[in-house]
Formats: sequence, C-alpha cells, structure tokens
Amino acid sequence: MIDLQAAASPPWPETLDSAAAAWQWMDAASWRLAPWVQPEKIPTLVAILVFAWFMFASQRKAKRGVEIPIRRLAGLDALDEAIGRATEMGRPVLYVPGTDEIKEIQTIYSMMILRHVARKTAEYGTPIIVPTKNAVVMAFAEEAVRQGCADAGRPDAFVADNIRYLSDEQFAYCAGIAGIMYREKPAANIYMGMFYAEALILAETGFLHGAIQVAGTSRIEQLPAFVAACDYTIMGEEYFAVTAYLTREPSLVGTIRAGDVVKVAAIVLFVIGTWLATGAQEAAGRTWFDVYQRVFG
Amino acid sequence: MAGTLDIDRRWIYLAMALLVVGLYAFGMSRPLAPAPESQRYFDTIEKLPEGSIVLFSADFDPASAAELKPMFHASLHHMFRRNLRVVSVCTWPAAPPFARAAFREIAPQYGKVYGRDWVELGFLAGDDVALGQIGQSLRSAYPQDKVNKAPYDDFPLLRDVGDSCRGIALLVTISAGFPGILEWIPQLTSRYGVPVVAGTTAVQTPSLYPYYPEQLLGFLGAITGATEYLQLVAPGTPAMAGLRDECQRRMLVQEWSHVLIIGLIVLGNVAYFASRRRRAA
Amino acid sequence: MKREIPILLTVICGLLVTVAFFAPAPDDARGIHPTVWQAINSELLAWATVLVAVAFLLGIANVVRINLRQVAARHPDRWYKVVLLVSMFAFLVIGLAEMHESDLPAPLLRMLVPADRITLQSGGEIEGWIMESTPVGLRVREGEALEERVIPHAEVASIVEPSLKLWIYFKIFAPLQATMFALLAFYVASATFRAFRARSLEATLLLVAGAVVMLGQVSLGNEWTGGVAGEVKDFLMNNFVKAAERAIVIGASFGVLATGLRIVLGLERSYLSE
Amino acid sequence: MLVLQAAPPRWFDLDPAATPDLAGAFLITLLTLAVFSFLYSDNPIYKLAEHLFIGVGTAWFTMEFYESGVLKSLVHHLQGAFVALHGGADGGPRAVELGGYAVAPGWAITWRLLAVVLSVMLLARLVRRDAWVSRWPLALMIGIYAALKMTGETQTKLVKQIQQTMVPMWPKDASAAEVAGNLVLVLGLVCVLAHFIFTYRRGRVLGGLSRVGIIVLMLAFGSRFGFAVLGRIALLIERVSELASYGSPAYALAGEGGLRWATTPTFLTGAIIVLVLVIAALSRPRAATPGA
Repeated sequence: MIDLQAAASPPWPETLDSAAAAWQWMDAASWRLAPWVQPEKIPTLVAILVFAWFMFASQRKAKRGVEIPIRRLAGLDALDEAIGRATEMGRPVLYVPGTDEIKEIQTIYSMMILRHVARKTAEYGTPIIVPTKNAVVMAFAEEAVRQGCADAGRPDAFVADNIRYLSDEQFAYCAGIAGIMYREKPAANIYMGMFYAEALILAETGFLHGAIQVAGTSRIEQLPAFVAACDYTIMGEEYFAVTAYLTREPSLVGTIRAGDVVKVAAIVLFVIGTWLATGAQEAAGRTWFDVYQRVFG
Repeated sequence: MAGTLDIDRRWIYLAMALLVVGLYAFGMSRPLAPAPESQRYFDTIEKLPEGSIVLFSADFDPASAAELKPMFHASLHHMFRRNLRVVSVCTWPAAPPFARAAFREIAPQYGKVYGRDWVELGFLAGDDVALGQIGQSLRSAYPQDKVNKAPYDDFPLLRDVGDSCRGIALLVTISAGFPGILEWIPQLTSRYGVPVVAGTTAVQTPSLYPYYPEQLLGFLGAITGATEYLQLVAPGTPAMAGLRDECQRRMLVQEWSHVLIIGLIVLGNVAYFASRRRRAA
Repeated sequence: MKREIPILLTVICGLLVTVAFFAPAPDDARGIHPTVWQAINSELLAWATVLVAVAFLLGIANVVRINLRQVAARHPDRWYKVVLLVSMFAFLVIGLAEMHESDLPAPLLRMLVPADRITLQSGGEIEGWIMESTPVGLRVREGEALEERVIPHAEVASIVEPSLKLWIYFKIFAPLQATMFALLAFYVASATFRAFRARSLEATLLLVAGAVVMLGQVSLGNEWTGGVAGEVKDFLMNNFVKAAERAIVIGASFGVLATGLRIVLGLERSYLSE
Repeated sequence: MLVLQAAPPRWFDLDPAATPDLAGAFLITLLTLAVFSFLYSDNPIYKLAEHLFIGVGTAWFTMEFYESGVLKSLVHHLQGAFVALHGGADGGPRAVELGGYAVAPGWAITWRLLAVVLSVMLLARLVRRDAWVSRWPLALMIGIYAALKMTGETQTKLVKQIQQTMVPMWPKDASAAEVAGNLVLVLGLVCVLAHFIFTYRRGRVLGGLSRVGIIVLMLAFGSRFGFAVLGRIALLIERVSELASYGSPAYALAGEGGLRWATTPTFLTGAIIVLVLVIAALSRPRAATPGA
C-alpha cells in the first residue's frame, strides 16, 4: 500500500531567511505533527505550561515567605473609611456576603474579607450585622466574625445573633435586609461576594437610607448597578486581589502573580503583533506578520 | 436623605406601567435601521449551500423567550426556506417545548419531512460537558431522537453529521446565558472549527463583541437584533410578516421607555446636585 | 482511602480529558482515524452527564426535605409549602406518565395520559395512544382492551397529540418565570431614579455611556440626534466595549486556568471537605 | 405573542398546536397579574404564585434531567449496546462507536455500567449527608469539568484573543473612524489590562495606564447598563403584549359591543387581583412598609 502520507507531505525549506520559508517550515512541521497532536492547539499547551510554571514558582516563593508585593488597593481604604464613618455615627455596619452557596469561590473569599472587616469593627467596638441567604453560609460567617474578633484581641465583641439567616428566597432575602436597614439604620453597607438581580435592589435601598456603601464582586453583570449606586466598588479581578492582599494565602498570591506576568506578556505579544501588522500591509506574498499570527494557532 | 426625591418607588412603577400599556395600546410600528451584525447573521445563513446541515441549538427559557423566541422562529423559517437540513438540540432544560412548538408550526409550511429534513434530539444535561459531548460525537450524546424515539442510525441525516462535527456546516445557537454561545465557542468553534452565529439576550450582547467578527461570524443582540433580522427575513416569508409587525410595534414602547429611563437619570441627578449645593451653601 | 482515591480519580479523569483535547483530529483526507482518545473523551463526558443528572435529583430530595421539615415545624407559610410540594409531585407524576406512555399499564394510562387523535385519509378518526413510529407505520394502542395495531403511514391524514405536560408548562411555568424576570424592568427604573448618581467621574461616564447606548439602540434616538447616537453607540461597542470586554475575558481566563490546573494536578482539597 | 385567530378559542384544549384555550388564558393572566401584584405589596396570591412556580419548575427540571441523564445516557445507550451484541452480520457482536472509535459492545456496556455504579455511590448522600463513598463520583465530575473548561477556555479566551487583537494601526485606505477605532481597541485593551495588574510596583506609567483603563471600563459598564435596560423592558413589553392578546374580544365570555372587554380573562383576573390587594391591605394593621 503506497504510504500516502509520505508522498503528499510538504518538503522542508532549505533556508529559513524569508517569511515564505518560515511559512513553508510551519506547513511541513504541522503535517508531520498532525498524527500525534493537533498543531493549532500547541500555543494553548504552551500558554498552560507557562502559566503553570509562573503560578507554582510564585506559590513556592510565597510559601517560603518571600514577600510578593500586592499593591495597596483603593477598595481596602474605602472599607476602612466606611467602618470609620459608622463608628463616628455610632451605628452598626451591615455586611452582605453575597447570595450564592458556600461552594461558590466568591462566597469563600467573602468570608475571608468578612474576617478582616470583623477585626476592624471589633477594634472600634462597632456592631456588625451579617444577614445570609443560606444556612451553611451563616455557619461560615459566624466562624469568620468570631475569628475576626479574636484577631482584634476582643473575643467578647462577638454577638452571635447579629449573624442572621433570613430566607432562601431571593426577593424575601432583599425584603429582610431592607427591614434591617429600616430598623437598625446601619451607617455602612458592605456587599462582598456573588450577586444576581438583587444587587440593584440592595444598593438602591441602602443609598436611600444614606449609608456609605462599598461593594465588591467579580460578576460583571452586577457591576454597573454597584458602580452607579455605591460609593466605591471593587471590580472583577480586584476582588481576588483584595482577598490575596488580606490573607496572603500562597496559592492565591501565586495565581495573581502568574496572572500579572501573563498579562504583561499578552500586552507585549499583541503590541508586537500590531506593529508587525501595521508594517505588513503593503508587502505582497507571505509576510512576517502572517508567520507571527500563525504561531498563535 | 442624601439629596433624593424620596418618593415611594411605587409611583415610578406606576409611571412605567402606564407608559408601557398606553403606548402598546397606541400600536404604532417603528422599523429599525439594519445593523451590520444582524446583516452578517442573515448573510451567513443565506450563503449556505442547499442541503448543508445546520446544528440549531435552543439554549433559552421562558424568561428570555420575549427576546429569543422571535429569533428562533425567524431563523427556522430562514433555514427551511434555504432548504437546509436542521439538527435541533437543547442545552437548557426549559427549551425543548419551544423547539417542539416551533418545528410543529413551521415545518409543515415548507413541506418538510421529519427524519429527512430535520431531526429533534431534545435536551442534554451537563452544561459545558453536554456541549463537549455534542461536539465530540452526536451519536454518543443522543442514542435516540426525541420525537419518534428511534435509534440514532435510523436517520440518514444524523449519519451524515458523523463525528467531531465533520458534517456540520454551521452552528446556530439562540442562547440566553450559561451554557450558551460563550461555551459553544470554546467547545465547538475553536476545537472543531465549526463556524457559528448566535442570537442572544440584551444582557449578554456586550460580552459577544470580543469574539465578533473573527470567531463569531454574526449575531442578533436583544429584541432590536430580532426586529432587524425579522425585517430581513419577512420579505421572503409571509408567515413572518405578522411577527415582524408585532416586534416593530414593541419598538415604539421600547423607545419611549428608554427616554423615560434617561429622564429619570437626569431628574435624579438634578435633585442630587441641587440638594448638595443647598447643603454646601 | 477516603481522600487519596477521590483525588486520584480527579487527576486521572482530568489528565485524560486534557490529553484528549490535544489528541489528533480525525481527518479522513490524511487517513487519521478517530483514536482511542476520542472514545475515552466521549465516554467520560457521558459519565459526567449521567452524574450531573443524578446530582440534580439529589438537589430535589433536598428541596423536598427542607419544605417537609418547615411544614412539620408549623412554619407560618406552611400552607404555601404544601402547595409547592403538591404541585411538584402532581406535575412529576403527569410528566413521567407521559414520558413512559408506551410502557404504562391500561388503567394508569387512561387516567394520566390524554389519548391522541389520528384522522385517517378515509375520514375516520381513531382515538388511542401512539406507542412508536416505525418505518412501516404507527403502532397504536386503542379500543377497550388497548390491543395494538399498526396504521400504515399512507393512511394517516393528521395526528393530534394532546399533552397535559405541555399545557401546564405553557400555562403555568412559562408565564410565571417570564413575569418574575419582567419585574426587573420596574426595579431598574426605580433604582435609576433614586440611587444612580453621577457622584464620581466613573459613575458619570457610566451613566452617560448608558444613555448614549439607550438612544443609539432605537430609531427615536437616531431621529432626535440625526443618526449620531447610532454611530457613537456602534463606535463605543466595537472599540471601547470590545477592548474592555476582551480584557475582562483574558482576566477571567486566568481564574479558570488556575483553578483548573490545581484541580487536575490534585492540589485542590476544598471540594472534599464540604 | 400574536394570537392567530384561526379558530375561536375552545374552553379547554390540551392540543399544544391549537389556538390557546380560554382556561389557559385565565390561568396565564391570573398568574401574570399575581406576580405583578408584588410590585404594590407582598400578598397571599403572590406567595401562592411564587410557591406554585418553584414547585412546577422543580418538577419540570427533574423530568428533563431524568430523561437526559438517566433515560438517554444509560437506558437507551445500554439498549443500543445490547442490540449490537448480536446485531453483527453473522449474529456476532457489531462494533459500537464511542466518539467515532469502534469499540466492542461488551466493552461499551461495561464502561457505561461503571457510570451506573458511580451514580449509586452518589445517591448514597441521600442516606448519609457526607457519605464518603459519594466523594468518588463528585471527584470524577469535578476533574472532567475542570479539564474541559481549562483547555477550551484557555484557547478561546487567551490565545485566540491575543491573536485577534493584532490589527494594523493605520489600515491603508481606512477612514478616520477606522484608524481611531483600531487605536482605541489596542490602547484600550493595554490600559484595562494594566489596571488589573496588582503585583508590579505602580509607577507613573502603570498608574497613568490604569487611569485610562478605568475610563474605558466605565464606558463598557455604561453600555452594559444600557443593554440591561433594553432587555428588562423588552420582557415587560412581551408580558403586556400577551395580556393584551388575552384581553381581545375573541376571548370575551359574553356581552356585546363596548362591554365585551369587561368579560375577557385579563380584565376579570385583574379585578380579582385588585380585590385581593384591597382585602390584604385592609386586614393588615397600618404598619409602615419597611423601605418599600
């Protein structure tokens, strides 16, 4: 049986000087690679390996205590300012940990932020109210506030019945929180975690009661409502950066460091691509821009 | 209060309700200027050679049917008019009744025969996994069809699809969220190279722009996209003229509702800055 | 045993699916036929589909358990919980009966599933339950003793298949879900007026861009601004929004990549503790 | 939705293809207005509608997941494999295709029976909440999901996005808008990415880029706000359109001329809802409505 593959395979170029030769080399290489791996998926493999390398390298560095600087995020200053204002006015702080279950990554990180906020409120002696939409999240929230008070050296500041499970149903949860805002008049509302359509209603009701509001979520759909109605909003990836800044947890710091490195790489790569594309407009035939773009699959 | 006209929110609800009901009763239809994305969606289906197989995915539910059901019906009319062969799948559990109703209503108008011109395969659970399985092999994803409950291999149309989407000329997905177009692109388009066009809700439209026009050839965004597409499909399809007029009638209400919202933004901020100046003075 | 085996399973399945992604694509022209990787990938995905469905059925058991406990605990809304449970089980019975129409015994079939009506070319009408559509004809159970008979396709003029399951879907489930989401139109209007303030540069830009987009989408906006709103909106969407959304997409891809890597390499423990 | 006036609506008709029947019209309008009544205040008929929605919705999803996950992937697949056991030309086994790769039916059956075993292990959670045996199927599912998303989305959302941003800055015969467009696209992307960089020292350059990045981000959120308004209002208009179609004379029960609309489902159920709201308001002591 004639080996069809060998007969039809494109030849290797003699020299690699011109763009056309590089293109021919790519054709020959991908023809020979095809039975083993999909050639246009190799860039994805490279991206995964590069990211994994930086992630585990910086994670190991973080574990060994090497200080990976995460810049001070304005969101944290806004949180401190909100808690300070509530303390001046002698009114409680309301902390809403999102409306999703505990298995959602943003709810887990919200618990870590809650611990930081609880430490601050315990230091200032300001009450903190945490309404939850889910019994399991309430248990985690209780634990977070208790540890926050312990961090501040004031375990007695922990008030168990300020951590309340209101209801599992979306609009009933909002009505419950509106009730708390009306009766206990918190001066600072903090919304951290995964939110759905209720973000709009909570931010509106909170604004009407004149409270300073700080929100944080990585869910893009709800960010417009928060930005328009709250005093400060921690947006998208900043939410994970805030958690990493507060907890210094190695795997999270490693991820954010690796993300930054690949972002800088991405910027460099497509700036080069744009520069090549601009130069390559007039040239006929195969240009280095085509070769460069084909490298990305 | 922080400079708000603290009126009861129900007055605003009343204003919105009166505006919508009144203008809808008024019933004037307002055509839309064609948008490039909707035109490309139409051209992509129009240019398909006759008899090519389209994977038509219904990924929506009653909550998004207001915007997506007109797109679904118009796309189906367009496909049958172009004599394309349609394989219907659903990745949202609430979508099958809409797909079944659309095929039952539209297929007879073009004399299409179930099994030869279209096959309905129904819902497949698993979100991304379902999409991955449909891409990898439709046969292992759907041992039987949904209507006749006949085995997969009884249908010549399904045999032509083959594996790894080799037989699929175009993927058309009418998607309301997750799983939808943003999952079809990784699992089908970039993995098996299947061209895709999509219809989507207003909330998801902005997140399609990064993929357009390279990975996503064209898309219909929101009720405006649906109306633009209906204006392109209706001339060749009398049955769609009624739906086009209905959507154009809704455009009148849509316009003035937008004006109301913009008015509310301006009014709210005027009151806000007035009170701040008063408090500062 | 309780922790190592699950993590081993995660790593094995994760690596298999990852390698299958890079496995060669079947290409008849080149003589590359589907490899075992395609089979492994397809089988694992089938397993995941089964397990997702079973996990969902577990979720239902949870919903029933919570509501039953609340009814027993004389919760103030307990009569509404009773309505919830009764409507759920009733609709479940009707739906499952209609799904297994062909293997139901006669009394149950007559009670739960409405009969189909087949009008013949000869004008006659048959009332019975269509079991299957074979290449030969329609296998139908009809008459008192529900005996089976096959009606060749040629004889059939039209078929009406009444369905109580679809009736409940279109008359109860669809309007309720559609209206629940329609409420948001009112909430947006109220929040816009009472809380959306141009308090900072960011919020001002957001509100101005929102207004421009809202005008650009509809023909009225274009008429008032002589088409400028539409052009500004298109420029905004195809450049500013495309750039920002692309950055958000790139940023989000790291999150998925990081968690994916940790899970597939067996470093993620959190799901074992819940 | 536009109601095709092919035939006058019958009182009760289970045929999904027929003109919507009167009983259905009453039910649709009653439930729609019951949910809208929540806008005035929470009331018993809204609570009823909400719990009915959760009950019917949960049942529907259960049926669909049962049909797709259990019936289709297990029962039908195994039936097909058993048929293939003897379906071969000489009565011998005929190959079953898994993902296009021919597999002996015996193997196909054993593999899929493993999925049955895993499902039973998952159902153990019904007996004991944190049954350790249920962790095996969960671990398997999480591994498959993570790998599938990781590979697909890295290609689409990272590599391809970088590839597609390489647009010429000054396309040859391009209009000013196109040149500005490409400029905004590339610089905007650089600035927003720069804004989300956290572990590099934020000097003058990175700070400046970040400021511009926020502006581009806010324009994107503004467009999302505009589209959200468009979408929500479209849902409301469709509900009004359906209520109007069931308020048309064709659905009137009786009466002629001007008063026909008074006997249509929309008007009658509307009257019922108003009645319920009045009774609910009178019976409840005049407590101020919290934050409403």
